[in-house]
Amino acid sequence: MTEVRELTEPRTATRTAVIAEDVHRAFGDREILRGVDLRVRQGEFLALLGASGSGKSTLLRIVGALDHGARGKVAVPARTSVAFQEPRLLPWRRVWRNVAFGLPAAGRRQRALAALDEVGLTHVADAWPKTLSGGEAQRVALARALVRDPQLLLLDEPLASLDALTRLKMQQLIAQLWARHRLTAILVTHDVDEALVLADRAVVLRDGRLAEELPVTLDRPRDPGSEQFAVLRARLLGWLGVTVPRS
Amino acid sequence: MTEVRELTEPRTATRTAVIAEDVHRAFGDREILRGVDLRVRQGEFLALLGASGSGKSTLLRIVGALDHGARGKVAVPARTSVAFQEPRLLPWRRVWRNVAFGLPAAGRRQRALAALDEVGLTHVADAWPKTLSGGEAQRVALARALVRDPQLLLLDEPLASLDALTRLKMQQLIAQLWARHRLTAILVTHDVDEALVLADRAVVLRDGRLAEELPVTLDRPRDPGSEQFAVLRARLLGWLGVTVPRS
Amino acid sequence: GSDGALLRVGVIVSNGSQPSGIESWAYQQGILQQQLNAAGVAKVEWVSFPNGPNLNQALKGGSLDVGVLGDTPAISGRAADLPTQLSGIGVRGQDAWLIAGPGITSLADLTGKTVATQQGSYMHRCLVGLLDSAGLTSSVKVTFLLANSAQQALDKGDIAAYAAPTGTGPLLLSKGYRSIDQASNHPGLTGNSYITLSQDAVKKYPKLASAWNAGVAAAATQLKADPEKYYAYVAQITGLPLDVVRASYPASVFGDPAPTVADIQTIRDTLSFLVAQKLATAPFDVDAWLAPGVRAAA
Amino acid sequence: MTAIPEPGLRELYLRGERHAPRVPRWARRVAVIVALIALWQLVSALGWLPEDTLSSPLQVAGAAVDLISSGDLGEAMATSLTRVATGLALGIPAGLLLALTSGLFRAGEDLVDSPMQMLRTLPFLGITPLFILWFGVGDTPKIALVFLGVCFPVYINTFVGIRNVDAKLVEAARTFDRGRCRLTRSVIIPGALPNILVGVRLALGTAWLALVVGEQINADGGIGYLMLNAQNNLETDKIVVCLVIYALLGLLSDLIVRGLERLLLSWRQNFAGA
Amino acid sequence: MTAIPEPGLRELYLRGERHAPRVPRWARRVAVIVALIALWQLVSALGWLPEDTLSSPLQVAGAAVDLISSGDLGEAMATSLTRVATGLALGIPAGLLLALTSGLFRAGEDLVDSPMQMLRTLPFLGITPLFILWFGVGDTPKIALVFLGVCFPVYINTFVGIRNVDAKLVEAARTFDRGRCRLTRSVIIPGALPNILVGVRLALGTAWLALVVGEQINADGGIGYLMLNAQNNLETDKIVVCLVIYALLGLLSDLIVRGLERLLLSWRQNFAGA
Ligand SMILES: Nc1ncnc2c1ncn2[C@@H]1O[C@H](COP(=O)(O)OP(=O)(O)OP(=O)(O)O)[C@@H](O)[C@H]1O
Ligand SMILES: Nc1ncnc2c1ncn2[C@@H]1O[C@H](COP(=O)(O)OP(=O)(O)OP(=O)(O)O)[C@@H](O)[C@H]1O
Ligand SMILES: [Mg+2]
Ligand SMILES: [Mg+2]
Repeated sequence: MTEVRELTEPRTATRTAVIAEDVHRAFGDREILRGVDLRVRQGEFLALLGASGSGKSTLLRIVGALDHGARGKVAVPARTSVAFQEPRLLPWRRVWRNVAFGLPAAGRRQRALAALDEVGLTHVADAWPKTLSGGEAQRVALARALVRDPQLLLLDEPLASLDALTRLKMQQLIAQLWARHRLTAILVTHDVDEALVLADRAVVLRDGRLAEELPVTLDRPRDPGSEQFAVLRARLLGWLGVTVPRS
Repeated sequence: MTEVRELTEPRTATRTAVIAEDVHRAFGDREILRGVDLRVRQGEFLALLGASGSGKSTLLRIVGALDHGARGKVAVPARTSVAFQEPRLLPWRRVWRNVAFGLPAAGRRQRALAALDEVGLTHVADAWPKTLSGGEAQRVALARALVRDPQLLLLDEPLASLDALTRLKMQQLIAQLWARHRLTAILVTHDVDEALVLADRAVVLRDGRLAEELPVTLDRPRDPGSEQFAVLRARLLGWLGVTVPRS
Repeated sequence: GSDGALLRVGVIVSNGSQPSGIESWAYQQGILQQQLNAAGVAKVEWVSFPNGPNLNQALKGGSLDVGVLGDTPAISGRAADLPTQLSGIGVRGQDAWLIAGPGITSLADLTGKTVATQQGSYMHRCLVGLLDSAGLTSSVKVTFLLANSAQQALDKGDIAAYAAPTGTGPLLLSKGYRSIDQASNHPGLTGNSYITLSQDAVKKYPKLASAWNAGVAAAATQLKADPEKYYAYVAQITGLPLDVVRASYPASVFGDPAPTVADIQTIRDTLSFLVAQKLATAPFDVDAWLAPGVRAAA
Repeated sequence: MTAIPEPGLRELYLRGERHAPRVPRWARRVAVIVALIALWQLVSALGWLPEDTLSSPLQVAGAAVDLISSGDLGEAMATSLTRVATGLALGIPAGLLLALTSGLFRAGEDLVDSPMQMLRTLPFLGITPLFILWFGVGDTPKIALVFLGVCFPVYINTFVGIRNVDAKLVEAARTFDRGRCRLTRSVIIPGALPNILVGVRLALGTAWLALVVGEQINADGGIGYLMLNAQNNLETDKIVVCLVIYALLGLLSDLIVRGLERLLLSWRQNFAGA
Repeated sequence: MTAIPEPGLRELYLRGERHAPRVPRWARRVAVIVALIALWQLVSALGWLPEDTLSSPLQVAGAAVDLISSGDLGEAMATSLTRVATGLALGIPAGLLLALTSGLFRAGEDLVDSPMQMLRTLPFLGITPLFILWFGVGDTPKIALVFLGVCFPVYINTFVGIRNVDAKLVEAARTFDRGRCRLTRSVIIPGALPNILVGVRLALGTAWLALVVGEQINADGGIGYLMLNAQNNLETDKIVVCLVIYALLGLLSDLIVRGLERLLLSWRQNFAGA
C-alpha cells in the first residue's frame, strides 16, 4: 500500500507529454475525428471515455504513432507502450515470450515472469496464447504493456474481460506502476468507476471532439463509496447518456 | 416497456432445458471442470459468474456442443445460438451477411437489418468486419446470436466492450427478447449488476464446480438502486472475493 | 600446360551412360591416343549427350572441341552458322527400320494411317523417302514422336508404324514387332554420323582432323577383323542385348572417316532435304565446311 | 495555432487520408520491365552479350515480327492456349476437389494425401510414355500433362489453406449452420481463398512448363514445338521470342490472379508492406 | 444418478480427453499405399495391365534389386541427391530473400515482383540451351535448373504468406520493437511460416522435376538419366523403378515438411479436418 500512498503527493511534472492539435480522421466518407485538441501533462493519468464507435481507439492509435492517415499535429514521447483493445498476442510465441517481446536479452525471462506474476498468471508462462481464456489473454497483454518502461502508456479497455476481483487488483497494479515510474497514461475505459479511481482527468469523446472534461481532484486512494465520488460518477454518466437516480 | 412488464408474470415453464451431470474437462494435466452439475429450466435465465480462467467459457462450449473432449453427461435442446467471448465474425462477409449467416434465404436481409437496428448498427450493415470498432463488432456478434430463434441462448460476456449507455440498452434488448420468446438463456458476465438485472438465478463457478447459487427473486424490471438489489450484489461480490463496505 | 592439351569430345549416347561409339572404342584400344598425341592432344575428356541440339549448343558455348553426332544436327547446326568444320564421317549407312503396329504387313497398308518418327532425324529422311518411293506421300500422315515413346504409341494403335533408329529398331524387333521396310533396302536413305570440330580446336590443333580420321580408320580396320569384340564392348556399356547391337552396327558401317565424293554428295542431299523440311535454316557451302586436308581422293 | 513540440517529444508525420502515390504502381511495374529491356538492349549493343548467346531485344522483335507475319506464331499460340485452357479447366477443379476431400475429412486425408504426395514428384518426362500408351499421341496426353502440372499446386495450396482456417471461426459458423456443405462454402473456402489463389497462380505457371514437355514428346504444333524447332536449328532469336512469350504469359497470369485477389480478398486486413 | 433426457433434448456425445485413434494415422497412410500396390499387383497378375506397359510390382522389385546390387542406382541417387541438395540449398534462401524484399517493401515489390512473375513461366526445357551456353555441361546448369525450380514456388508462397500476416499483429509488434529486422524475424517470418512451408513442400517436388530436365542435357549420371536410358532401352521395369523412386522421394519430402510443420507450427489453432 506504500506505493498507493505515493500518489497523494503533489505531482511535480509540468511539461507536456502528449500534444494533439486539430486532429481529423476520416474513413471513406465518415469523419470520425473532427478536430480533437488534447494536451496531456507529463505524469498525468487521463481517462478517455465515449460511446462505442466514437473514435477512442482511433485516437489512441494516432497518438501511438500507429495511424498516419490522420490530419493535424501530434507530438508524443519516443517510448510508448500500448495495450490494445484485443489482446493481439503473437500466437507463435509462448506467453512469457510474448511478454518479453522486444526487451533486451539480459534477464528478459525474469522480467517477463515477474510481470506475469503481477497479473497472476505465472502458471501459464509456458503456454501457447491459443490456450488462454479471454481474461487471461487480456492480462498477458497488460503485462506486456507494463513490463517495459515507457514514457507514455496507452491502455485501450485493458480490463474489459476481467471479473470484479481481478479487475480491482489490476487497477491497483496500474496505479502502482503509474505512480512509481511517473508515467504518462491514457486509459480508454467504459467503466466510469475505473476512470474515477485511476485518472487525474477524464475526457469524453463525442461527435469527433473531446466534448467534456472532468478534472478528478479526489485524494488517492479513492473510495468509490464516497459522496464526492458519487457526484463525479453521476456527472460522467450523465455525459455518457445515463441518468442515475440516486436512491 | 410493455415487454418488460411481461417478465413479471409468473413463468409457467417447468421442463428442463439444459442438463449437465458430473461434467469434467481437463486440458493436459490441468483439470478445469471437476464435476459440474447444472440444470436449467426451460425459459430460465441463468447468470454464470466466476474468476477469470475459472472455466466459464469452457462450460459454455460444452453446453453449446462445441467441445466433445469433456466427460460426463450433457443434454441440450437442438437449436442453440451462441455469442462468443470474441466477436468471431467472418471477415469475408459484410456485416449484415454475418448477421444473416445460416438464416433461410427468404427475407434474410430484412431480418439482419432489423437485428442490426436493434443493436444500433444499421449504418455499418454493408461494412467489412475489419473496419468495426471493438464494441461494434461485439454488438454485431450479439445481433447474430439474437436474430435466429433458438431454444437455448448462450452469451459469453456479450457486453464487455460496451459503454455504459449502450450496455444498458443491450441489457434491455436481451431481456425483451428473452421474455418475448420464452428462451432459455445462460449469460456469462463479470458485471454483477448485469447478472442481477437479467437473471433468474446466478451461479458462481469456482475450483471447477458450481460452488454458489443465488436465486434472484426480485420483481422485474429491477432497480439497481434498491436495497434488496444491494444485498444480493454484496452477496455475489462476496462470493467473487470482493467485499463492499456499504457506506 | 596439360590443361591446354585437353580435348573435350561430345558424343551422342542413346543407350548407357558411357560413350560406346567406334571413337571411344578406338580410344579404349589406345589407337586414337597415339594419333591424337601426335597432333598435340594430351588427354581426351568424353561428354555424353542424349541428343544433337544440346551437343551443338555446348559446341557453341565453347564447352566442347569435337562433336560426334548425327547428320541432321550436324548439318542444321552448320546451317545456323555454328562455327564447326567437318572432319569426317564416323559411321556410314546406319539402318532405320519401319516398325509396324499390329495388323500392318506392308507399306501399302499404311494408306490413310499415321506414321511417326523423330523429327529431323535420319529416320525422318528415310521415312519420307520410303513413302515417296511407294507413292504414299499424300495418303500417309507423318507425325513426330520421340523414339523412347514409340512402343507405347504402337501398342495404343495411335500410329501404324514408327521409323526407328539403331538401338530402338532392333530392340523392337527383338520384342516381336515387325519391320515392313528398312533404309538399307534403298540407296541414299541410311544415316551417317559426322565428326565436327570447333573452329577454335582446328586452330589450336591444325592436325586434329587428319589425326582423328586416321585413328578411327585404324580402329575400323581392327574392328572389321573381329567385330564380336566390339559388340561385346558395346553390349556391356549400353546394356543392350548382343543381338540388338549386332543388328544395329553391322561391320559394314565402319570405315575411313575421310569424306569421299559420294559422302559430299550425301551431305548436299541431306542439306537440301533439311532445308525443304524447314529443319535447316539455309543452304551453305559444303566444300567450305570440310576441315582442311581431310578430303579423300576420289 | 502551432504546437511547438516540447523537448523530448517527437512530432508525428501525419499524411492525411487521401494519399494516392504520385507514380501509380502499375506504372512503376511497367517502368521496371522497360528498364530491364533497355538494359538488355544496351548490353547487347555494347557487345557484352554476344548475339549468339542471347539475341538483343531488337533482333528478338524482328524475329517476332517474322513469326507473326508468317502466321506460325499465331497458330502455335492458338494450339497451345487451347491445350492449356483445357488442362486448367480440368485440373483446377480436380485439385480443389481432392483438396476438399482431404482437407475437410481426416479419412479423406488418409486416403488421398499420401498418393498425391507421391504422384506430384513424378517427372513429366518420365510419365509421358505411359501417357502416350493411355491417351495416344493427340491432344489428350498433352492436356493430361497440363492437368497434372495444374492439379498438384492447387491441391497442396488448397489443402494447407483449408487446414489454416481459423478453428474459432469454423466453430462459430458451426453453431449457426450445421450443414457441412454450407459450412464449406461459407467458411472453409473463403478462409482458404488466399492460399487457393496462390495455388492457381502457381498452376498458371506450371501449366506452361508441363505443356512444353508434352509438346516436345510428340511434336504436333504449339508454342513448345515452335521452340523445340528453333532449338534444333540453333535459332537463338526465335528461342528468345518463345521465352519472351512465356514471360508475357507469366505476367498475364499474374495480372489475372491479382485481379481475382482484388475482387475476392478485399475483406482482408493484412500486412501490406512498408 | 442418471439423467433421463427430457423430451426435446438431445444428449451430447462426450468422448473425454484421451482419445488416441484406434489405428494410428501413419498406419492408415501406410495401409493406403500398401493397398494401392496390392491393387497394382492384382491388376498386373490378371493381365489387365500389359507387362510391356507397366511392369508389375514384383517385376519392379526385381529390377530394383538388380539396379541396387549393380550399384547403378546408388551411384545415380548420390549424383542426383547432391545436385538437388545444392540447388535447394541455394534456391530456398534465394526465394526467401527475394520474397522478403518484395514482401516487406512496396518498392521492393515494384522492383522484384514483375520480373519474378515473368521468369517463373519460362520452361526449363526452353532455357536449357541458354544454360548450356552460360554454364557449360557440368553440374552447374543442372544445379541452376534446380535453383530456378525451387526459387519460384518458395518466392510466391513466401510473398503471399508475408502479405497475409495479420496487420494487427504487425502493428502491435511495432509498438514494442521498432527494429525492422527484429520485426521481420519475430512477426513476419513466423506469420508467413505456414505458407513458407508450402513453398518448401512444392520446391522439394519441383526440384526433382527440374533435375530430370537438367539430367537430360547431357548424359552424366543421375536418376533422371537412369530413367531416360531405361526409356531408350525400352526397359519398362527400370523406368518404373525410377518412377517409384520419385514417388518415394515425394513421400520423403512430405514427411520432412510434416515434421517441420509439427515442430514449427504447433502454436496454430486451426481447422484440423473432421
Ligand atoms: N485448449 C486449451 N488448452 C489448454 N488450456 C486451456 C484451453 N482452453 C482453455 N484452457 C484453460 O482453461 C482455463 C479456463 O478457460 P476458460 O476460457 O473456460 O476461462 P473463463 O472462465 O472463460 O475465463 P475468462 O473469464 O477469462 O474468459 C484457463 O485457465 C485456460 O488457460
Ligand atoms: N479501418 C477502418 N475503416 C473504416 N471505418 C473504420 C475503420 N476503423 C474504424 N472505423 C470506424 O471508426 C469508428 C470509430 O472506431 P473506434 O475503433 O475508434 O471506436 P471506439 O471508440 O474505440 O469504439 P469501441 O468502444 O467500440 O471500441 C467506428 O464507427 C468504426 O466503424
Ligand atoms: Mg475501441
Ligand atoms: Mg471466457
